[in-house]
Amino acid sequence: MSGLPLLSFVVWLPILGGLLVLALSERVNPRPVALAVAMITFLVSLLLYTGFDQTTAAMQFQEKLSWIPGFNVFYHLGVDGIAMPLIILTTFTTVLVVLAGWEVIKERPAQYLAAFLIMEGLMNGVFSALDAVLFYVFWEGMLIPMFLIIGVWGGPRRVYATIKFFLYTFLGSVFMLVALIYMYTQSGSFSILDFHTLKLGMTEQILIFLAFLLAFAVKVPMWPVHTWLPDAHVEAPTGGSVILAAIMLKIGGYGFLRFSLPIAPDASHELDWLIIFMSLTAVVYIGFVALVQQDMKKLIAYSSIAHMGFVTLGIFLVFPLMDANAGSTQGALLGMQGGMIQMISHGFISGALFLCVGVLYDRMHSRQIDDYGGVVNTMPVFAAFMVLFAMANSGLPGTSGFVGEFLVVIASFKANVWFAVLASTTLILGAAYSLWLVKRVVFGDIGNARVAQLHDINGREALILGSLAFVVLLFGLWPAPLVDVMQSSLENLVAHVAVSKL
Amino acid sequence: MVLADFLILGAVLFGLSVAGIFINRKNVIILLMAIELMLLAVNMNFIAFSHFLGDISGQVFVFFILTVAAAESAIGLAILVVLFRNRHTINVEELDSMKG
Amino acid sequence: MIPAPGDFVLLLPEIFVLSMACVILVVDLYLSDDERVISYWLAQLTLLFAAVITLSVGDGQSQLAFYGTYIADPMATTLKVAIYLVTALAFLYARHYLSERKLFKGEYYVLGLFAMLGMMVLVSAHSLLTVYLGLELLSLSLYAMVAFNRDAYPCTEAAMKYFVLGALASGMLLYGMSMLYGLTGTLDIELIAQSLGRQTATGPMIFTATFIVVGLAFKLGAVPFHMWVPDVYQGAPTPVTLFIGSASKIAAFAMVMRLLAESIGALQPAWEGMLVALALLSLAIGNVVAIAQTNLKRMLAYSTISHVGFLLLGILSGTQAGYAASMFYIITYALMSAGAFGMIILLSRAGFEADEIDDFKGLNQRNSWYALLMLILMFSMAGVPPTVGFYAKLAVLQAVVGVDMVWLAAAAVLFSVIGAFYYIRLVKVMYFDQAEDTTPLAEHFDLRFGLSANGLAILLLGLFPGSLMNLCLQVMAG
Amino acid sequence: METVYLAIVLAPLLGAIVAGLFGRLIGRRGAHWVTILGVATSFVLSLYVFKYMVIDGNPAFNGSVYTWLVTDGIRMEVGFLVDRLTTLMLLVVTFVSLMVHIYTIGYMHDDPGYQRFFSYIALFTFAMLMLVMSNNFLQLFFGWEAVGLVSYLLIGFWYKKPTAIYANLKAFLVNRVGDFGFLLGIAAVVLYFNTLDYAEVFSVAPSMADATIEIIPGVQGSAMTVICILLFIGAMGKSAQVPLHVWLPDSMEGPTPISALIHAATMVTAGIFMVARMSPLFELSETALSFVLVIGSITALFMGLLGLVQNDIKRVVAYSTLSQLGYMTVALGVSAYSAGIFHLMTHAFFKALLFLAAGSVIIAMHHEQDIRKMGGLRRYLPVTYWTSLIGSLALIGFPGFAGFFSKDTIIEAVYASHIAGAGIAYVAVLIGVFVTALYSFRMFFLVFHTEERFDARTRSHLHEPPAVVTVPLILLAIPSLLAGYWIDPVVFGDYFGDAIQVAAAHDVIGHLAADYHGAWGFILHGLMAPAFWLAMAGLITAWYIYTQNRAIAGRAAERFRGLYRVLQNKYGFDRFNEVFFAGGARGTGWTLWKLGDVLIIDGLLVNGSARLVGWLSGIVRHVQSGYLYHYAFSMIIGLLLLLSWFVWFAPTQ
Amino acid sequence: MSFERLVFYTFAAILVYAATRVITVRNPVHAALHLVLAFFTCAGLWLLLEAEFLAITLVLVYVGAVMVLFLFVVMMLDINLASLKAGFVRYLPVGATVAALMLLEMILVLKSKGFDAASMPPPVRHAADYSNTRELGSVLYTDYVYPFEIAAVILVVAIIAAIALTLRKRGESKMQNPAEQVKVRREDRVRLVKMAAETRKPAESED
Repeated sequence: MSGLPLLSFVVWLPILGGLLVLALSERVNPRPVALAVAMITFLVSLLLYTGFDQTTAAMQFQEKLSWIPGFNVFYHLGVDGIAMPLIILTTFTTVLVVLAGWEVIKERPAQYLAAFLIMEGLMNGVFSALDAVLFYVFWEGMLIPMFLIIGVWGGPRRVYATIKFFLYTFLGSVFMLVALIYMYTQSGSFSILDFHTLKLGMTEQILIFLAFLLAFAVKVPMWPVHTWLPDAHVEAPTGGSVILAAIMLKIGGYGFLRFSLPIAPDASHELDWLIIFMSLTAVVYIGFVALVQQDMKKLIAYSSIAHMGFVTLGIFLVFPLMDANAGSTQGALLGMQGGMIQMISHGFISGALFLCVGVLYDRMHSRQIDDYGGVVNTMPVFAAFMVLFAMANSGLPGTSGFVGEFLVVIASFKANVWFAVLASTTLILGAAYSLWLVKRVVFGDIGNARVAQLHDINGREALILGSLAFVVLLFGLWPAPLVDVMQSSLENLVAHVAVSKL
Repeated sequence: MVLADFLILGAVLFGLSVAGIFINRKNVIILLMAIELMLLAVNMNFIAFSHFLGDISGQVFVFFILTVAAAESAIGLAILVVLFRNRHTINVEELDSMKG
Repeated sequence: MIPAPGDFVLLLPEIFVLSMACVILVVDLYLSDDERVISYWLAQLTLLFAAVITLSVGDGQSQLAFYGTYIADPMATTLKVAIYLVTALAFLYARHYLSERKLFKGEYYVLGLFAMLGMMVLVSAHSLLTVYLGLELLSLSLYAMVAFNRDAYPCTEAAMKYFVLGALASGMLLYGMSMLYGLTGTLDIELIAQSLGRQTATGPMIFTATFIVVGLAFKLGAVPFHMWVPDVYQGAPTPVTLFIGSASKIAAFAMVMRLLAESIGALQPAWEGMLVALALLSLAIGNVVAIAQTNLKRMLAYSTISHVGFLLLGILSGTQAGYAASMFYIITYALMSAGAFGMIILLSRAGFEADEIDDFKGLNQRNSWYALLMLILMFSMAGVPPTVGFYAKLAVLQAVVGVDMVWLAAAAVLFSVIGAFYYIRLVKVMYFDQAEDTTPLAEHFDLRFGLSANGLAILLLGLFPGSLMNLCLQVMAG
Repeated sequence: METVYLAIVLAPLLGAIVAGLFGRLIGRRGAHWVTILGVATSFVLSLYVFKYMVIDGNPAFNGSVYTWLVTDGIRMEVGFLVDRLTTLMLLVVTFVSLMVHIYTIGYMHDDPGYQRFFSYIALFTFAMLMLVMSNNFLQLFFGWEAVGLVSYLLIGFWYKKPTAIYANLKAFLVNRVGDFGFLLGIAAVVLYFNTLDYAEVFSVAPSMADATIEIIPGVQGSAMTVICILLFIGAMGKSAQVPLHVWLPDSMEGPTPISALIHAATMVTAGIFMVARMSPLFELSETALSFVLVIGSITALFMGLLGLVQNDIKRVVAYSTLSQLGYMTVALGVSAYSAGIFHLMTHAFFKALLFLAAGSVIIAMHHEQDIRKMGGLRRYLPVTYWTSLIGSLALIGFPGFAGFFSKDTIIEAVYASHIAGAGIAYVAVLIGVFVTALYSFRMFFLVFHTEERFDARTRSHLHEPPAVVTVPLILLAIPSLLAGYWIDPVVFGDYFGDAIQVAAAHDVIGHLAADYHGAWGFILHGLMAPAFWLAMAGLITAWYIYTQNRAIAGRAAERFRGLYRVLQNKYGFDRFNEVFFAGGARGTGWTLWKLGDVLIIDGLLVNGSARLVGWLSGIVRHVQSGYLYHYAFSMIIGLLLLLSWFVWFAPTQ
Repeated sequence: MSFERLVFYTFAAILVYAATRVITVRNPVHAALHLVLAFFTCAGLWLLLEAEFLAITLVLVYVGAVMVLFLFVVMMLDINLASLKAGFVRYLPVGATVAALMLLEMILVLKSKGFDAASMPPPVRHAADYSNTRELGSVLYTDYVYPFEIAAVILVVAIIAAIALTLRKRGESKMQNPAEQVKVRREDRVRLVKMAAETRKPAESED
């Protein structure tokens, strides 16, 4: 198996498939084609899991070809335990997204599906690129289809939202580009792995770190550069929201693990307080903001920000933990592990919640909470899913949402009691906004005549939500495979950041 | 009579040409004449240098500048004529259909 | 003292183009309006053969001819071929535009070929004199081309402005050249460089460099010598704008290389600062003012100004990598620019210029393929991968960072974010707005084919930028 | 044995899954059969475990069955610790659950969500069993949250009722506040012990007694105190201790069987169980114990007082539950863990009984819950009447009944304790006894005696509910009557063994045991204790006021209007929470959103900078005036500036 | 003061005067004439610099051709002079300041070392039989043959451009071109404009 260029396959198959869908749009129904492409990609990506060697932190499934010899740029792909689960998350989610848009998207479905497939390829590229330029190409390239998805198939304020989304993320990433180029001039190579071993002074590291921070913080998004997310989510079509929440945000977190920490460990250490402060602010501040949202999607969007706060918190806890243990890496892994799991899990849960909202929106064409009430009366099966996902969102044990939060809280207590206290407020706030949403939307007597005419989810929708429910519960009850897959890579990362580059 | 004298004379012509462009805000023709003055300054420089360096190529350059300037004038005035036909004015202040 | 026969061989492309321009001029006299297409095809053939000749003459060596006034080196070969290519696109796009407006006369192609000849001279110049003459040949042809639609008022106004300012800029450049001559006693670029290399930089040298920089800045359209750009872009007939906005930029780059890098390269520390100032101003003004534009041609003009800012970044670094980056930048920019103006031409028809941004409303509904092409072009201009515009910026930034001016790179990217706004605004108009004008697009096969190839080239170069990048690096190293 | 333990846990889960997912397939009968079978299996197996563990005297089982995940040297597992404490809990849980299952057949007979209900309560049983059988903190938290979830689902079972869905949200959130502390407590345990396993924690705990923690910079506190208080905050949520009690009365919006099962007998006692389980830790911190004691006594007294002014039959029982939970907590606070657990057990029986009896009344009254509209039901509902009487007597601690033994032990233990706060607690629990008797019999008399205050139509339908309802009542009445006699081994004997550890200095039970001479002796001793007389006083007062001279109640309410209003408002907790926490959170959210996000970040920074650029653009474009001479100026000025700067000023390199 | 110096200063003074007048007179015709004067004096100065051929060329080409062209155009265009000169005084201060500043800077540079007699002494005088024209001619057709050819092309372009821009069919001559008439297409004549039916609509707000 390892002989096949699997990574190229998961990157390029969807892109070519997307183009195929575009090309065939006038002759055949694009939906089955797109679904087939997404399914094949997903199945292929599973081979990445089965063929994965969990005992090593080294990059696997590597492919390396010369690309721009003038700049020493290579087409270099490879995954470790951090990237591989994210790729599978991507391919999995795309299948659902293709399904979710099956009947709903009536206007230019081929373009819609093609955009998603192309984006899938680009996102897989981001996770598997080992060359900085290649990474950046995928990273920025992603913006284009997303920009169109929100802008073409979005809601009434889509133009504002999508331009805001584009410029925000573009602004964030250009400074990263400068940082990458700077490192190229220092190391003579664009290889990310070379960057990891590049010696850098403190000032350089801090500047590089800040450049990366801006890029990743916008993507994650961290407070206070998060305001594009609610707008983008609200206006995006369901599929767009799902991809945004489930995968795009993860790219920010992935970036921290792949770039910020290993490249600028000393700066990360020096500025960990900043990230932790921003993360905790996200958890608390955004938690409160989520509470008062009137728009379902906005609420979930804000909840995403709060949950992603856990991711960044977990990742950067590694430094306080090492400090607390007098520099030893023993026990420093916990937070990072938690952050990673939180990323994967949030991918499923937020995706599921957005799909739930999508299901309602398709029927009622409203996202206002006030327009609903008592949905359970007419859509019992849907209601069950919605409650399940809301519970998962509030971190109920047994769902995947719990695992990451639990690990991060434990780790943060080790670092500082107050970190833990603030982080744990999510237990209350998360439950408050998730369940209050459920209360207002799902429970109660039938809210109005339109709710009374709702019909329950169909087989396709049940399949989508059901498979998400399955994984949410699966990883909640059996997180070990996820943890094991990441273990050696994260251990390696922690060992790496423990060594000063100065 | 040293080189600098000629260069300064050239500079004075250049300065007058600049002043001319500033002062004559309306008449394109006088703008063109001011530019001719600037070319004259350049020519003065070239010839002075050519003389003091004992190198003929400066004069050759001036020769070509004269040639080109003539051609330039022809085209410039042709444009001016076309413009005048269109607008019946060569007042620069009225040539502002495109701005911003 | 007759030039060696070999000199004429090297000069063959220029000779061929000149002869063909004359031939077309004469042939065109005897053609009726229906047969004008012959001139067009002749012009295209000229370009094709010129390319063939150029490629076969150029042997990768650097050779001087005509007593050092002419140089044939890899850079010249490459840039010439690029110029042919872009010119061919310009001619192609112009064809139907002109014939629909009853402007289909031989003059456009003749003047175009002469202008191109001027570019070729410029590209191959190895003496201040040939630089000057090439520049004037180019400029004079362009002045005439701008005023070409002589009954349309904005054209003549644009021509007038272009002409007066061009003459002024020539004057300044000449003043600089005269000083340069005075300082070094020669017109030969290489000798100038040698002479300057022997001396330490003095006030008069910097003084000289300033005038030269100003002359070049005008030609490139760098702030504050950019004022002609928006008016000329807007006023000139779209095919002429296309030509000015693409091919002549390559020539301007060549001129910058010949004058700044090759002749007064020794003064790089002095002009580096000037270019930094010009580059920053260009980036700022170009990007900021473009936002307020409603006319697409004018917006693209400001976008050009901002691109010039980027181009200058590569040059000011004064390294081979920087020059190569700028060369890559200008070639790809010329392609993008040609494509963008080509799209305007595609949408226009007699009596309707399609040069307002709103004219692109709902293009995706009207024709998704061209909307996609325009999208690629716009994202490429904004520097978003995987289009070639990104690699251009990448290369330039790399050059700037390579000479430890990280802050400059940071400033540049910041402005490019502002710039991204107006590019994506066009995408927004095409994709998110409803079409108001539902007239089918022009059906000309060659136009459509050319545009498609142009747009796809932007994408393909984006996916495989390696070879062009290598070429530029080799050219600059050799 | 591992298989048995697994089966105990999984049988109800299986039932829940079948009833929940295939409810429509198997129908109503199928649903109740499958769940009842599951729970019955658990019950029978629990009996077997009891025999194996207690009668045969086999050692405790401690082993993991499933590794959830391992990270960073911390094993997170699912495992069982089955000792005698667990066994007792198993019995109580499975028995009450079984009774409630059976009872539900009758109670929920007409409900459309029949299968769903059975699925939920079976799921609850599973979760509760997981909780009590856990051998580590993670699983404890799992069970902890799972019971909370089911409680949430069940309180909101009638999802059309606005009050129900309000109550379930409230219940979950208040519990989450407790869990907030609980999770922090677990995190603290991990910090100090680096493991989640009970056994490992307990074995290391003594050596950690002097560990310190710096919460406020510069101030060192005892780590054990912090851990215990944090854990206890969790218990406060689950076991509804002041001020986290507010959810429990509202939870009565759910169907009565779950009030009995979850909100009286089992889930709410999880906190008590947990603290008892953690006795090795709590024993290390007197501060924490005092804290527990004070909270418990406040709950015991003041929640009881609220029972006096309630008119909803279930709410009266609910406040009595709160009060009794306070007693249990008090017992924990004075290190009388065994007494606490014992009271937990007896209370589970008689309180479930009282709830089910109340449910029976409610069924009979066609879902009328206001005791002011009842009266004289003794004649129509004989079984309910007698079982209620037994339950009430057990509740007030009438000598010989189950509650008497457990409650008296607690009161004696408080009296004997020297821990800080014990004095106040003693007063509180004594007054509590009087109050308990008063409200219990106020309700009892108003419901079963006195004149009939319902209309004829209701009367015509009044009859004793079916056997599925009455049989559980009777079955629960038996232990309510008799369970107390088990005090010998459980409290004063060595029933718990190592499961509960008490430091010698706190060993009040040991102290009491010296004076203990068998159950009868205990009863005789109890007859002379103040608690008995207070209970009697309460009973008689209730009798006098509510059957003889009802006007007194009104006059008393009039006389002590201020106090009455305070009680009516439940001390203002709800109002305070609503205004301060709910309102405050919404206000904070609103402010942060509108001010922080919308105004400052978006308005000022994001759109502001965009506007700034746009504004600049509008200004700068005017430089491009269209006038040729301006263009020329610009060039000349540009030249001039370049010249000036670079020739004269720029540093020469 | 040598004779040469006297000549230089005299001519220089006249040149500066004439140039000043060029930019300050109201009438373009006068300006052109002053420019002619400037060219003449300039030619004189060039003679001092032994550039005889160019001096003559300047007079012949510039004065004889270019300036005549200027005058021709000025007169042909019949420009309203009064309006063209308005505001002259207003801009004088700015113009003068900028020009003076620039001049100052230029002089400061040019006065610096490198352009004085010490570093660049006047060359030896040429012999009497020296022909500037011959020397210029010989390099023009050898060393500079390539620029020379380009200059020729430039002139061609100038001719083409000037003709293309200004040559037009005489407006007053009326004739028919049947070919044009036959070729006409419907679209060129009539444009069908689709308009919405005029109905009264309530004002719609823009979203």
